[in-house]
Amino acid sequence: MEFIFNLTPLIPLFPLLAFAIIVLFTHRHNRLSSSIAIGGIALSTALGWTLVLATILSGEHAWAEGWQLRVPWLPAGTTVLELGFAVDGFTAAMLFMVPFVCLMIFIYSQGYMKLGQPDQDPRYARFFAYISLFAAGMLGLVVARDLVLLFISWEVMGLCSYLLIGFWSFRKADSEHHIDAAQVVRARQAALKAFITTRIGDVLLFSGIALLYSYTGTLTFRELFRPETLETLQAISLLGMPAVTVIALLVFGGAVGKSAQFPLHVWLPDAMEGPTPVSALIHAATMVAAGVYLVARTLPLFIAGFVVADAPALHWVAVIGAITALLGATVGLAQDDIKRVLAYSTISQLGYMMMGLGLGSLVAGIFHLLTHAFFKALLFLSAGSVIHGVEHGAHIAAHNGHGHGEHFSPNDMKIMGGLRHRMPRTFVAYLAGALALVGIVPFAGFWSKDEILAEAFHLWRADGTLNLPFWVWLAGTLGAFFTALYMGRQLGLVFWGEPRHAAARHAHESPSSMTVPLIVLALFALLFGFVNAPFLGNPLHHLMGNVHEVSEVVHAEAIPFNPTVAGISTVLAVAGLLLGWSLYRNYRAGQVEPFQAALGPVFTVLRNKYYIDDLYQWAIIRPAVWLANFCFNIDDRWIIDPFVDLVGAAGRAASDIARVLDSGVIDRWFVEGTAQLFNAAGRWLRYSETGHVQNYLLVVAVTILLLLGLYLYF
Amino acid sequence: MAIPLPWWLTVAAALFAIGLYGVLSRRNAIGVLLGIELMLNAANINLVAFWRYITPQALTGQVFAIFVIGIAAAEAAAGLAIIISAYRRRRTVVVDELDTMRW
Amino acid sequence: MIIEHAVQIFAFVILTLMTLGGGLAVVTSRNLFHAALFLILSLAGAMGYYVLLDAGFLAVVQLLIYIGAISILILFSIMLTRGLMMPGQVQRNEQWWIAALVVFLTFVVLVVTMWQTVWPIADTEALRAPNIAIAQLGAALVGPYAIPFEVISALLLVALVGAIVLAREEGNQPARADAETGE
Amino acid sequence: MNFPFLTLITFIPLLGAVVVALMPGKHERALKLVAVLFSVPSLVLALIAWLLSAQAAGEMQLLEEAVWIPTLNAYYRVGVDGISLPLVFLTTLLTTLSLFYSAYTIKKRVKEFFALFLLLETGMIGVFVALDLILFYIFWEVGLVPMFLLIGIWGQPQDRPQYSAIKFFLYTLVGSVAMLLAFIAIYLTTGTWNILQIPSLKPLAGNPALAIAAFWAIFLAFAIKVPSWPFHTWLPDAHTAAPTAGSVVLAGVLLKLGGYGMIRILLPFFPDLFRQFAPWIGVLALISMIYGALVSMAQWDLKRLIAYSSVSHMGFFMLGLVAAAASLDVANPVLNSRAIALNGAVLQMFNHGIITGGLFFLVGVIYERTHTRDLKAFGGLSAKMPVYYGVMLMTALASLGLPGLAGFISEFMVFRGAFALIPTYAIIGIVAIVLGAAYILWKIIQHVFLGEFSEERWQKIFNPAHWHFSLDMARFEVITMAPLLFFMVLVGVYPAPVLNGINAATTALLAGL
Amino acid sequence: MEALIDWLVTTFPPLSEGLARFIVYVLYSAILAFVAPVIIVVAYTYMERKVLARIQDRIGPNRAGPLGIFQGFADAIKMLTKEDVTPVCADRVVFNLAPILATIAAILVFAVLPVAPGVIGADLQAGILYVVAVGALSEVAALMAGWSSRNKFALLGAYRAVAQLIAYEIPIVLAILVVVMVAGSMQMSAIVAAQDVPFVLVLPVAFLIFLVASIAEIGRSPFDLLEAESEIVAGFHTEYSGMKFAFFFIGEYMHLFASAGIATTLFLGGWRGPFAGPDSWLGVLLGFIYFVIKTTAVIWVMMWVRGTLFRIRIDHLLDFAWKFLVPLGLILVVTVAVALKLPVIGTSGLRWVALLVANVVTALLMMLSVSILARRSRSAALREVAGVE
Repeated sequence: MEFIFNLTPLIPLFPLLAFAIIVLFTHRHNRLSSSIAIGGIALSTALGWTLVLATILSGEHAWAEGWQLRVPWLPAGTTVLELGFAVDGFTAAMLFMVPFVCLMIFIYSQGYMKLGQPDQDPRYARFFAYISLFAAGMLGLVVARDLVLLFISWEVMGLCSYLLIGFWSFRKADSEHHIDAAQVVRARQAALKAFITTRIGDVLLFSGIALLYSYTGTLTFRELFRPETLETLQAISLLGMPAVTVIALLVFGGAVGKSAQFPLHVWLPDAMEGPTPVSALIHAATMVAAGVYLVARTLPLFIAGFVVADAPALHWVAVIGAITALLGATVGLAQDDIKRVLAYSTISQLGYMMMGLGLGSLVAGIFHLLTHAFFKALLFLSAGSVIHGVEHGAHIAAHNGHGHGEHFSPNDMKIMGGLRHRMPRTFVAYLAGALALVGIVPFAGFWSKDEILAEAFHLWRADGTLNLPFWVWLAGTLGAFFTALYMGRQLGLVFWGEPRHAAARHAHESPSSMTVPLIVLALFALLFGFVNAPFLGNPLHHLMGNVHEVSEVVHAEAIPFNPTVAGISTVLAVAGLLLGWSLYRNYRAGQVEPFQAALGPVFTVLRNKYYIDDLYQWAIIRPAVWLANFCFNIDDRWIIDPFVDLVGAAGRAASDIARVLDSGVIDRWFVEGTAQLFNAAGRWLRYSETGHVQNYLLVVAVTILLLLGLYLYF
Repeated sequence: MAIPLPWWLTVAAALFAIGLYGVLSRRNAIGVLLGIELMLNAANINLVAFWRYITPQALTGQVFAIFVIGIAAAEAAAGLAIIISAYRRRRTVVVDELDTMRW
Repeated sequence: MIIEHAVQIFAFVILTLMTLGGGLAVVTSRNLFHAALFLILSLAGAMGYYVLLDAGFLAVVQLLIYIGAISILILFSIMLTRGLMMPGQVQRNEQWWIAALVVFLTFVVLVVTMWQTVWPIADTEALRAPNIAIAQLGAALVGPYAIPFEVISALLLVALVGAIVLAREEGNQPARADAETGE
Repeated sequence: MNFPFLTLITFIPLLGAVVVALMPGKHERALKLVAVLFSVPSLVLALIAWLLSAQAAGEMQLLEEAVWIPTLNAYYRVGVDGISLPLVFLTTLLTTLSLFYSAYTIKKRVKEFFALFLLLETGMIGVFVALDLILFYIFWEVGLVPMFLLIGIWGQPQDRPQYSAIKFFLYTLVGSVAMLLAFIAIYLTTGTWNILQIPSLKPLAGNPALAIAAFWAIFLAFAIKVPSWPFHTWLPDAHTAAPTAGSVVLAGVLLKLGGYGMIRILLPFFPDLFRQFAPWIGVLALISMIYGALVSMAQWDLKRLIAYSSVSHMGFFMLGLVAAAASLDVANPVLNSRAIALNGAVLQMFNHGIITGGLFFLVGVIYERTHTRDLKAFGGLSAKMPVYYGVMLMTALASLGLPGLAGFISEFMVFRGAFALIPTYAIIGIVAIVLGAAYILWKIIQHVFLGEFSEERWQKIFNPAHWHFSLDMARFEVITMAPLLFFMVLVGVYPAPVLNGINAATTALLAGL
Repeated sequence: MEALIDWLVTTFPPLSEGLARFIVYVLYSAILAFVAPVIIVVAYTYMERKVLARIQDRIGPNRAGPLGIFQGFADAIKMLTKEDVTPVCADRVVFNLAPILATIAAILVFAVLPVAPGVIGADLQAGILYVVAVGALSEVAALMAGWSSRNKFALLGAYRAVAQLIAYEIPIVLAILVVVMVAGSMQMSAIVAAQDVPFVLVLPVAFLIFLVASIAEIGRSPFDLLEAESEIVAGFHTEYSGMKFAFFFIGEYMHLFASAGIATTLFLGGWRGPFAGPDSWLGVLLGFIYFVIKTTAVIWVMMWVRGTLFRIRIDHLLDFAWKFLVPLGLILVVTVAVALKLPVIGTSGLRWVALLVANVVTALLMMLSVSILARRSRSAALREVAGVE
C-alpha cells in the first residue's frame, strides 16, 4: 500500500502540468485545452480516490498518523527547513471531495464557458489554465504536510481567485451579451478587492507562520502539535499573551480572510463577478473552505491557546463564526442577485463551520465543510444554469423583437419567475441543493448542521450556564431559520410565479454537459450526509477524528444524536422555507418586496450589507490613498527633494563666486602669463622641426653615438 | 671554431654601419627600408654569434633571431604599405619631399 | 682539423665579401632594383653565416622569409613606385657626408669596444656543434617564449591588416598588398 | 584553483569595452554583436564559478592576490564567497541581458553606449569581488561614471536626464568621499587594506568617537546606494530618466553594491557599533519599506512606481540585516534566526535584482511601443498582448511576494528572522507587504492590463510605423525575460541550490563576528 | 648512400671516410645537376605531348625516332642552335641571371628529395621547410626576368607570376603542415618513414590541396596565367629565346618533377613499397623504381588535368587560393590537430581513421558552405541583373 502513497505528490502535479501545457503550448486550441484540463483533474480524482481507499483500508493507525514524504527545501543556518506531503484520515476526507467537485465543475465549465462567446475566444483556454492552476493549489493544500506547502498553495489559490474574479474584466461592453461597462469595471475592482482583502489575512497568517517557525524551528503539523512544543509556545510571552495564543489568532486571521469571515467577508459577494463555475468551485466549494481547513489543521494551537491563562483563542473562532453565520444569513434576505444570495449563504455556512471548530469539534466543522461543498457547488452550478437559460431566453426574445435594447441583468431574480416548467432538470437539482442547505432530513446539510448545533447544545447543557456554546447554539438556530427564509424567497422568486421578463419567458433548459454534473452533485447532496450519520456509527469520526491525537489536547468523541436539537432546527427550517416561499411565490414585477414591507428600515440596512463596505471605503481605503499622496508630496515637492536641490543650488552659487575670482585674478596673471611665455619660446623652437625624417634619425644617431662614447670612455 | 668571436662582431658591426648609412643617406624611402633590413640582419648575426660562442646550449639566441625575422617581416609589410600609400597620394617616394610635418 | 678550419675561414671570407659587398652595393647603387638584388645577395651571405654558425634552421628561415618574402615584397614595391626612379637620379641626400662620418665613428667605437671586451666564451666542450633539434626550438617557442611568440604573431596579423588597409586604393581595385601575406 | 576566474570575469568586459570603443562606429550590427559576445564569457564563467564553489562557499573562494601599489600597501586581491557569488552572477546575467535587449532598442550613439555598458559591468563585478579596500573603492567609482553618462546621454528627454544624472552622481559621490575618509582612518589604525583581515584587527577600537564617525560615514555611502530613506531621492529620478537597460542594471545591480558593502564591510568591521545603532537603522528600514510602498501607490508613472518599490524592497533587505545585527550580543539566538535573517537579506538582494530588473525590462517593452509610461494611458492590454500580460503578471506577483515565486522566499526568511529577533519591527514592517500587493495589483496590473481596451486611446499612443516588431512581446524580449523568469520560479519553488552557498557564507560570517 | 661510402672506404683503403663522402656527394650532385635535367626534360616533354595528344584524340610526336621518342632531343638541338637575342634596353646582367636562377631554384629542390632508400642529397632536419624556402627563389627569378626585359608584357607576367606563386604557396604550406603534424617531423626521410599508411589515404583533402596548389605553383594549365598567350604573349619570358629560354624550359620541367616528387614523398609513401629498403642493392633499386612510378603517376594526373580543364581568369585564380584553399587548409590544420590530440585515439592505430574522418568532415563542411554561399551570390547576381534590366 505504501507505494500508492508515494504517488501523492502527483495529485497536485497533474493539474499543474495541465496548466503548464495549456499556457505554454495549447493555448490556441480551445477544445484541446479544456480536454487537457479535464484529463489532468480526472487523473487527480482517480489517484485521490485511490488514496482515500488506501487510507481507509490501512486501518486506524494510518487514519491518525498518516503517511508522509519530506523534501529538504530551505537551508537555514545549521538546519534545513523541509517541505512535504502527508496523507492521513483528514486529508483522505478532503481528498474525497476536492478533486471530485473540481472534476464536476470542470466538466460543467466546458459547456458553460462556451455559451454566448465567440467560437475562437482565446480566453476559453485561459480559463481552463487558471482553474487547473487553482485545482493544483487546492490539492496541494490538502496534501500539505506542513505550513510551508500549505501557504504556497494557499497563495496560489488566492492568485487564481484574483485572476478568475477579474476574468470578465477585459471583455468589451457589449449589449449583445448584456454586459455593460460598469460590469467590466466591477469585475476588475472585485478582483482587486478580493486579493487585497484576503492579502490582509494572508499577511497575518504569514506572520503567524514566521513566528511559529521562529519559536519552534519547524512548520510540520505533527511536530508542531507535540505536547512539548505546545508547552514551549505557551511558556513564551509575546505582547502580553502566550505566544501560542498570538500565533493562533494570527493563523485565524488568515482563515478569516480566506474564508470570508467577518470582518473580512466583504470580498466574497463581489467575487460573484467571476464566471459562475468559478463561484461554485472557488467561492463556494473549495478555496473559501481552505480557511476552515487551516483552522481545523491547526486546531491544537487554538486549543492550547485556550487552555492556558484563559486566553480565548478558540472562543474567538466560535464568536466570529457565529457573527458571520448570522450576518451572512440576514444580508442574504435582502439581495436580488441570484449569485449574491448564494454568496451570502456561503459566508453564513462558513460561519457555521467556524462555529463547529470553535467549539473544539474538528469533525463537526469539517463534516459541514464537505457536505456544504457538494450542495453549494450544486446550487451555484444550478444558478449558472438558470442564468444561462435566462440569457439564452433574452437572446430569443431579442430575436423576436421583444424587449429589444432594454437593459437588464440576467442574474436578477426579480426578472425571473416560473422557471420550474422551463428548466425542469435544473429545478430539481436546485431544489435538492436548497433542501440540503436548509437542512431537511435526509439531505446532507441536515446531518452536518445538526452535528454542529448538537455539539453546542451539548456543551451548553454540560455547563448549564448561559455560556458561549449557548450563544453559539442560539445564533446557529436563528441562522438556520434565516437560511430557510432566504432560500424560500429565492425558490419562490426564481421557480414559482409568472415570468416577469421576456427573457425569463423564453428561457430554456441547458445542454446536458451542464445538467449531468448537476444531477451527479444532486445525488451527493442527497446522500453524502450519511457518511457521518449517527445511526451508522459516525464513520467520518473514526476516519479523521484522531488526526490531532499527537497533540493530546484535541479530544473528539462523537456527540450522540440529540432529538431536541434536530427537532427545533427542522421545525424552524421548514417554517422559514414555507414562509419565504409563500411570500414570494406570487411576487409580481414592480411590487414592493414583502420583506421590505415587513421589516422597513432594517431591510434597507440589510440591503446595504450593514454599511460595512462603505465603512471600509471611508475609514481605510481613502486614508491609505491620502497617505500615499502625502508621502509622495513630502518626497517630491515639500521636503526631501527640495532640500537636495537646495544643496545643489548652494553649491552652484559658491562655484559662481569662485569663477569670478578665478577668471579675474588667477587666470589673467598667472595662467595666461605663463602660457604667453611658453608660446614665445615655442615660436622659436619650431624651426627645429624640418619634417625630414632622416634629419631626426641623424640626430638620434649622433646622440646615441655621443651617449655611447660617454658611457664607454668617461 | 676557426673564427674568433670578435670577427663576427666586427662583420656585424660593419653591416650595421652600412645599413645605418643607407638609412641616413638614401633619398628613396625604399632605400631607407633596405638599410633597415641590413641593420636587422646585423643584429641577427650578432645574436646567433653570441649564442654560438657564449651559450651554445641555450635556445635564446636562435629564438630571438626568429623573433627578429618575424618583426622584420611585419616591418617590411607595414613600411612598404605606407610607402605605396604615400606614393599614391603624393606621387613620390623621396623622403625629403614627404615633409608635411614641417613647421 | 686544419682542413676544416681552412674551409671555414675560406667560407667566412667569401661570405663576408658577399655580405658586406652586397651591403655596400645596397646603399650606394643608383639603380634601386639593383640595390634590392644586392640586398638578396647580402642576405644570402648572412644565410651562409648561419650555416657556418651551425644554425641550419635559422638559415632556412632566413631563406624563406628574407629572400622568399621580404625581398620579393621590396622588389614588388619598387616596381609599383617605379615612376620616379629614373636611372641617373641622385640617390643621396645632402646630409650623406655627415651620415657617413657619424656612421664611421659609430663603427669605430663599436669595433674598438668589441675588441677590448673580454667575452665569456663557453668552454671547448660546449663549443662543439650544439645540434639543437628543431623540435626543441618549437617547444621553446610555445613554451618559455610563448608570450613573445604570440605577440609576434599578433604583430604580424596587425601588420597584415594594416598593410592591406593602407595600400588599398579608395576605388575597387584588388589590393596588391595581398603579397605580404606570403610570410 | 589556479584558473583566474575572477580576473577574467571582471576584466573581459573591460577588454570588450576597449574593443568596442576601437571599432568603427558605423558598423552597428557588428558593434552590438561584439558587445554582447564580450559579455557572455563573464556570464558563463560566473555560472561555472558559482556551480563549482556552491558547496564550500562558506569561505573565500578563487582567491587571487598580487602586489599592486606597493607604496600604498595596496594589493590586487579578489575572492568570492557565497554572498558575493550570486551577486556576481546576477551582475553578469543582467548585463548580458541588458546588452542583448539594448542591441535591439538602442538607436543613438551605439558604440559609446555599449562600450560604457561593458565598462560599467567591470566596475560592478569588481566591487563584488574586491577584497582590498582600495580596490573596492576604485571599482566603486568606476561604476559611477558610465552610469552617469548612460543616464545623461541616453535618458528620455522629457525626464530631465541631465538633472537626474548629476543628482545621481553627486549623491553617490558625497557618500563615497565620506567612505574613503573612513577607509583611510581604518587603514591608519590597522595598517592593511585587506577586507578579510581588518575585522580581526578591531579597527579604530581605541578611538570610540572616530569609530562612530567612520561607521556613519561608511553607512552613509552604502545607505545612499541602497538607497535607504531619506537618501533615496536620486533613485526615482535616475531610474525614470535612464534608458531601459540602464534602469535594469541600476535597480538590479547598483543598489546591491550598497547592500553588499553593508554586509561585507560595515557589519564585520564594526559589529558592536552596528548592534548599538541597529535600532536606528531598523527605523530607517521600516520607513523605507512602508514609505516606499506608499509613495509607489501614489505614482502614475509606471517606471517611477517601480523605482519607489525598489526603495521598499531594499527596506526588506535592511530589515533582515538589522535583525541579524541587533541580536549580536545574544549569545545563542533562537534556532539560527540570525543566519536566517541574513540569508533572507542576501537572497532578497538577489531576488530584487532578478525581479525588479525584469520589471524594468517589461516597462521598457511597453515604453518602446507607446513612448509613454502614464498608467492612465493604458488599459485592457491583456487581450491585446497576452504574452506580455502573462510575463508581467508573473514578475509582478514575484515582486509582491507570492509563494512559489522568488520574492516570497526572501521575505519569508527576513520576517522569520525579524520576528524572532526584533518582533516589534517585524510587526510594523508586515504592513509593507499588504501595501506591496496594493500598488502592484491596483496600479500596474489593473491600470495597464485589465479594464476595457479602448482603440482610440491606443491609437493615440501607439504608432505602428515606429515599431518594427510584433505588438505582443517580440522574440528578443521574450528571450530577455526567459532567464529571469526561470530564476524567479527556481528560487521560488526550490531555493536550496541558490541558498546553500548563501547560507554557508552567512553562517561563517556570523560565526566570525 | 652510406652503404656506398662504406663500400668505397673498404674497397679503396687510401680513401678516408671524409674524402669518400665528398666524392659520393659530388657525384650525386653532378648527376642531379647535369644528368637528371636532361633526362627529365626529354622524357617528360615526350610524355606530355603523347598524353595530351591522346586526350585530344591525336597521335602526337611520331616522326623523330620510333614513336617519336627522340622528339625531345630534336627540340633541344633546335633550342640550342637558335639565336640568342637580348633586348637593347634590357638590364643585361639581371636579364642573364634570371634564367640561371630559375633553373637553379628548381634543381635545388632535388637536394632533399629521397629518391630511393638512403639516397638523398642532404637529409636536413628542416627538409620540407627548405623545399618551401627554395621555392621562393623561382619567384625572384620571375621578377628579375620580367623586370629586366623592359617589356610591359614581361613585367605584367612577372606581377602575375609572383602574385600567383605567393598565393598558392600558402595552401601548399598548410598542406605540408598537416603532413608534418601527422609525421611529427620535417625531415624528409622521417616523413617517408612515418608513412606506414600512405598519407593520401588518410589525408585525402591535404593531398588535393597540395596537388592543386602545386599545379598553380608550377604554372601549369589551368593555372598557366603567367604565360597566357592570349593575354600577355608569353609572360615574363617573352623576350627570352634560344639557350636562355631553354633554361626556363628546363626549370619548368624540373620544377614539375620536383613537385610531383615531393607530393610522392609526402603523400604516396615516397620510395616505399614491397621489398624496397635500404638493406640491399635490390631494395634500393626497387625503391627508386617505386619512386619514379609514383612520381610519374602524379605527373600524369597533372597532364590529365591540363588536357581537361581550361584556363581560368586571374581574379578567379587568386580568389580560389585565398577564399577557398587557404580557409580549407586552415580548417584542416585545426581539425587534424584536434584529431591527433584526441585522447586514446590520437596515439593508437585508430588515429588513421580519426584523421580520415576529420578530412572527410572538413571537406564536406567546406563544400556545403561553398555551395550555400555560391547559391546566395548567384541569386544576388541574378537579382542584380534582373534589376538592371
